[in-house]
Amino acid sequence: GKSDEKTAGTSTSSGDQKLEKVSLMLDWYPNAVHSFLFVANEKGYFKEQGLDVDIQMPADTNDPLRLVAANKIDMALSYQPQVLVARGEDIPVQSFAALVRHPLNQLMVPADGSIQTPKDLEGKTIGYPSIPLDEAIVKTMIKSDGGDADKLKMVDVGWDLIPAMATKKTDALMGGYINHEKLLLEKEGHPMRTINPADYGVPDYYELVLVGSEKGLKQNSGLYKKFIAAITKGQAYVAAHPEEGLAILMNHEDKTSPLDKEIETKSLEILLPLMDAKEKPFGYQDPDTWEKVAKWLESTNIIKQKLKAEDAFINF
Amino acid sequence: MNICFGIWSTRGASGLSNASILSIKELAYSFNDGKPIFEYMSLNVNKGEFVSIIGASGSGKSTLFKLVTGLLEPGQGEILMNGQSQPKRLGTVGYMPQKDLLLPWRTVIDNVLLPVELTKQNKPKKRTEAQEWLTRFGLAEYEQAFPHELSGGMRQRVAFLRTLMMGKDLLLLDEPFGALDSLTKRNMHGWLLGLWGELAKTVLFITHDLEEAILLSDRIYLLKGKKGIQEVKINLPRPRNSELIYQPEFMSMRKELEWLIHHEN
Amino acid sequence: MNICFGIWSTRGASGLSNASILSIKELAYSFNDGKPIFEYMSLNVNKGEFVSIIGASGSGKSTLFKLVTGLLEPGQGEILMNGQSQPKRLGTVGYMPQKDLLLPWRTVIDNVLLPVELTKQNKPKKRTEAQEWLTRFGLAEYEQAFPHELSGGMRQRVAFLRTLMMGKDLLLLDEPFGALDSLTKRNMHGWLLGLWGELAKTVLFITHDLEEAILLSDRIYLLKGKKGIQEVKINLPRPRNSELIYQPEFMSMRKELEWLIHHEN
Amino acid sequence: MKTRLNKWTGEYGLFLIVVILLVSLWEWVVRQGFIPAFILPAPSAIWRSLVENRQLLLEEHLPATLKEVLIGFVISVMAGLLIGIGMHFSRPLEKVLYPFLVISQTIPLIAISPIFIMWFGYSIWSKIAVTFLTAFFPIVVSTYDGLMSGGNEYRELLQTMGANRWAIFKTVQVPLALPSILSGLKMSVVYCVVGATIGEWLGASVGLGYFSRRMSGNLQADAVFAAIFLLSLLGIVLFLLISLVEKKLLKHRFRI
Amino acid sequence: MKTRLNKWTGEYGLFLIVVILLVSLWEWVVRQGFIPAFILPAPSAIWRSLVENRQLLLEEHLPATLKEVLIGFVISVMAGLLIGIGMHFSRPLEKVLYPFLVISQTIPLIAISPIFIMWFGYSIWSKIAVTFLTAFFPIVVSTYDGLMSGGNEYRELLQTMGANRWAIFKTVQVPLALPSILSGLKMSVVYCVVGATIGEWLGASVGLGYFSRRMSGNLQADAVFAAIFLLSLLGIVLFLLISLVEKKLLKHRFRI
Ligand SMILES: Nc1ncnc2c1ncn2[C@@H]1O[C@H](COP(=O)(O)OP(=O)(O)OP(=O)(O)O)[C@@H](O)[C@H]1O
Ligand SMILES: Nc1ncnc2c1ncn2[C@@H]1O[C@H](COP(=O)(O)OP(=O)(O)OP(=O)(O)O)[C@@H](O)[C@H]1O
Ligand SMILES: [Mg+2]
Ligand SMILES: [Mg+2]
Repeated sequence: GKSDEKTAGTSTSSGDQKLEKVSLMLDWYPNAVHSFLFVANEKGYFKEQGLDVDIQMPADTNDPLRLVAANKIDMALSYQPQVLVARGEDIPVQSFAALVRHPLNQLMVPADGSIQTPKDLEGKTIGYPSIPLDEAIVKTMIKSDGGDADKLKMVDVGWDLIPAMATKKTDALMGGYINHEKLLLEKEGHPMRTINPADYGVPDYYELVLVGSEKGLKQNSGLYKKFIAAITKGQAYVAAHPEEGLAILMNHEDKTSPLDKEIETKSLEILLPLMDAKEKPFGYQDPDTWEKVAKWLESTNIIKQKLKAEDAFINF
Repeated sequence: MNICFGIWSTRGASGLSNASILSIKELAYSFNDGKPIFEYMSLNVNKGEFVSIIGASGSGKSTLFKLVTGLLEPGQGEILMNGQSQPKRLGTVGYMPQKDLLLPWRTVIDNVLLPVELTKQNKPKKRTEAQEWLTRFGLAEYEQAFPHELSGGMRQRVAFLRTLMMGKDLLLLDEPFGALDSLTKRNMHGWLLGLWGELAKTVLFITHDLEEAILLSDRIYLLKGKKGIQEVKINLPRPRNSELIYQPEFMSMRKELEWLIHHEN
Repeated sequence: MNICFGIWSTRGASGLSNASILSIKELAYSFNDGKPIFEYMSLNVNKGEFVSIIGASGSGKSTLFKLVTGLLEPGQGEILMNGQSQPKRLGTVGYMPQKDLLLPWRTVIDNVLLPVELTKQNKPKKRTEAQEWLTRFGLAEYEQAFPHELSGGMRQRVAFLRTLMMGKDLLLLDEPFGALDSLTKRNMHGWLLGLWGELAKTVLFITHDLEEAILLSDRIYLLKGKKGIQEVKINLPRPRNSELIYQPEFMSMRKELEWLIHHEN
Repeated sequence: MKTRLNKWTGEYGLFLIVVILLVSLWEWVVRQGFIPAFILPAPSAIWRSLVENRQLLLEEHLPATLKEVLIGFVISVMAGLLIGIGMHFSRPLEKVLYPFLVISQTIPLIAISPIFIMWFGYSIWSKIAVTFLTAFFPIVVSTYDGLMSGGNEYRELLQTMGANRWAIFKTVQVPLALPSILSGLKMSVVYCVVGATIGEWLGASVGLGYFSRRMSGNLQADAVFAAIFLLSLLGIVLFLLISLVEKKLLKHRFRI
Repeated sequence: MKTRLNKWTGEYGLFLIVVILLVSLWEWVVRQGFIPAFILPAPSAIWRSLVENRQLLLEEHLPATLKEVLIGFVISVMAGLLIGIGMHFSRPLEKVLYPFLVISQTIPLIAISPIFIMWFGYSIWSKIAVTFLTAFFPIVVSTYDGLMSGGNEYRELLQTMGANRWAIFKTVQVPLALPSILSGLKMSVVYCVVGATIGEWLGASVGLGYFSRRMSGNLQADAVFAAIFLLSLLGIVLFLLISLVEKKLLKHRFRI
């Protein structure tokens, strides 16, 4: 109800032209990584493209993929490996932009602890949210570091990643983000060392991608192009004026659930370089990355059927 | 077997007609446990008659009433109302159960008006009527009381009144005055005897009080369980009044009845 | 005011002593609504006596029993047991309430054994005893029946038996035989009269049956609500038997009592 | 006025003392560091957060949740009573429905959240659907069981008065079932609060549940508990309201 | 034997027909693509997944969940009865406890799951704690309300027999409260299954809830629903068991 009214409000303020409604589902609740969306909204970049974007929050990190595939929403934020897993389960989704180009989900160990590289995890307990993908990442890391993945004890910590670590129930943590859990743990006095999976045999995957349904992307490509144009502008603005970009996000969120300014500032600092596509346009996806990630997922048995990696994405 | 006592009355005087309002033929019934309560029992009640039923505790008097009301279905035999076999008997007679069964969450007046409510009659009018009755039965003060605030006898009077409010022609009263003291009982008797002609009701009446039975009844049925049923005619002239019970004829009638009961069992 | 009837008996013969087992002094009580039920009521019951209480419906008989048992506390006045004021009276007398209050989820025998169970007595022995009583009261077949399978009179007998099983010396019986037919009632009377000497019990007995009251009692109290209480001595010789009721002395006694009741109210 | 105050103190004095003691203990435990504040914040911190966010909480989130709870409760009561009554009257219906009711309770809501969103979108109805699913079950069970609670003798009496099934139901069975039904309502109203919270987790943009989830992701435990405090308060107030209704309705019942 | 079969068919025949109809409809709807299979898989797919994972599900996860459910239920029943009885006997206790009970229900479990983990770690006890918290409330409410259900006249009778409070409680109040308590137990046992599922979500390495969450993370909807199917079945079986106990215990009650 509420968000509808808000978008309705913006559309009337534009007045003259008719806006195309677009629904977008976030991967999680709004945070620094989404600044560009709110900037694009606030600065009227969406409107310039004739779009009226309705931003939703999911119940579960997997809901966006399913709802996009079911054509209940137009686009969603998800993760590159998850897009491949979905396609492996015959869920017809495709990625059409890479937002965060490197893993945020990294192995975390106490900064003052004895664990330096993944193989030191042998015999240790690691907490993770019981997602098979996280399990595969850890195992690949240990293996590539020359350790024995079977000597590792993996504990499902449900949704309580931070308390599991903070109360020392586990020796390491998988499933936490360097721009969120790490910062929060630090703030609570538990500094963490992070180990990037990309450094230990896991392909350097895109953490955050924008997905649409195969059908939608084919039939309505114009819409997605317009959307990309708007967010490219949004991201450029955020990169140029991070403080103001963040302020727009914070301002939007203050209306319901204020964010922690300190954390989000640091988060954006971490994110901006990881979102930068350098010479390529914002959101560009490298077929090579897709290929590598698909291969790796097959090798770890997370995907059981052979996939054509190039079908999993589109570059506009 | 008919035993007739000394005094004969003309039938017309007590308002009797020969039309049968209730006629039970060769009735048999047994509860789930299989032991039969009745076997081939027959009886007949004519319009305007007052018939009492007496019998040992557990002989099946209350069960007979439940059969007549339609709460139970006879295993064998027929129950005819107004000469016709009526498959749906529920709701056709006024029944006062042995337990008062006042609804504990309703006031006295609301309990009394229950049948009126169920049959969707003109309630305000009936309410005034019920209030008059309550006064006559000595319960005027208790109109708004809840059943748990009443004494045993008061509860019984309320239950009796509730039965009257059903407005049926045939009343089945299961020990209606059992919990009343002699004085109150006398009043009720007096009221019953006095009003009898006017009301044009037929009453089937279970009691353990032989005097009461003789005083009020035209006939008495002695229920003897499986051994059958025996009819006793009471030919006292009407109008009767409660002074009757000290008369020698009455006494001897009572004695004979008592003898009958004791020696049949 | 004492009214003495024609026949005097020697007190000793009927097993009376002069020790008071229950003595009520200047009792007053009123329910929450404020209307007083008693005002300055006194009565006395000696050991071994059989005392009946009669009175109009709603005059406070059952309330009096509740006061004696300790379920209610008197507003004013004293209730002495064995000559002493006993603050905790609950559990000291055998009380049979006006409603039978059989526990519907217990069989007859388990209902009868309830007091035994509560006082943790030797149950197997008491069970045999209870079974004997059941047979004597004509309920042998119904030992394992549930209350809803019994007739009204049967329920009352079970409740009476339950009261006996409490094994108390002072019994308060609230209309114990109200729902019994005359024959069964006679049997119970016969049994009460015959066993009286042996049992060494004291009985306070509420009834509406004047004959019953005269037949069984040493004394009768007439409860007249706020107007006080009146004592009537019954000086019939003991042992008595139920044939007595047809004797002219008995008749006149009953008539006098009736007159007393009707004209005091 | 004085005596009413006294009565109130007598009734709730002990409760207040216990609450004050517990809250003090809690404050102390957290201050001493026995429990990290980000897991269980001190009452004082919760209070501060409550005051800080009061406008947001009281003017935005509380009304939104309250609306979901109330609509959800009304629907739960109506449907719960209807189903319970239906099952009482029709044995086949009972046989068919009961398993489905139990299934509806054992399915983890989060597993079917996409279905809700598919059907109801992000409107208030998806939250109300969750609220309903959480809260109607106790009403069904207690209505159905309450209606089974005997009263055969009263029923028979009314039958002899010519009452039909419906009249007997109204006049005898409902009053007899009332205590049980009210028990169910009391539970249900509490579960409505729970249901609305869960419903908001499954997708919302306003409401105390939404707020608490957002703050929880941010590790702002004090704000999370401020929202929980309001949720609990809402639950208690609604529970007490139903208890009050119960007391009124069952006033003359204690002698049955 | 024949008649028993007949009786069984009469009792459950309709249910089976409805189930078969509904399942067919469901299958058809999914096959036709009205609901995408990754949101609601077809019954046949669920069944296939169930057969495929039968060993894992039946030998590993089901027993683990069952254990949590049973231990949780036993504790809920004991504590629930005790609290309900305690509140019945002591008015101050009631005044103090009731608000806390309602609070315990309105706190979102997810918000206090870190506390459980702090206290119980990732052992079975954290799941049992969640199960308990979900399931004890209906027992408390129905026990407390059941014990309130009148019976004053019986109570008075027993008092005159010299019975103390405990004896009256045992002999009159418990039998009178039994229908209500059993209602509570029926609800509670279903909530135990829910509680165990939630408990496993909050951190576990075995159990049907764990399995369903994991499969959900892998977007394997059919496996998720296979686990849910077993959870529902577990709920129904336990519910029917309590109903059976109820029938036995209340056999002679229908005439009260
Ligand atoms: N719980 C109660 N609350 C208020 N008034 C009551 C209560 N119980 C009894 N009364 C009143 O007290 C009076 C005496 O009642 P009680 O039951 O003692 O009469 P009783 O002499 O036993 O009559 P009965 O012969 O009809 O049984 C009656 O007027 C009755 O309405
Ligand atoms: N529901 C029942 N199930 C089984 N047996 C029953 C049931 N109701 C009554 N009976 C039995 O039927 C017989 C007759 O009972 P009924 O109540 O008709 O007796 P009654 O003549 O009214 O006796 P009373 O004068 O004591 O009221 C009794 O033996 C009783 O045990
Ligand atoms: Mg009878
Ligand atoms: Mg009385």
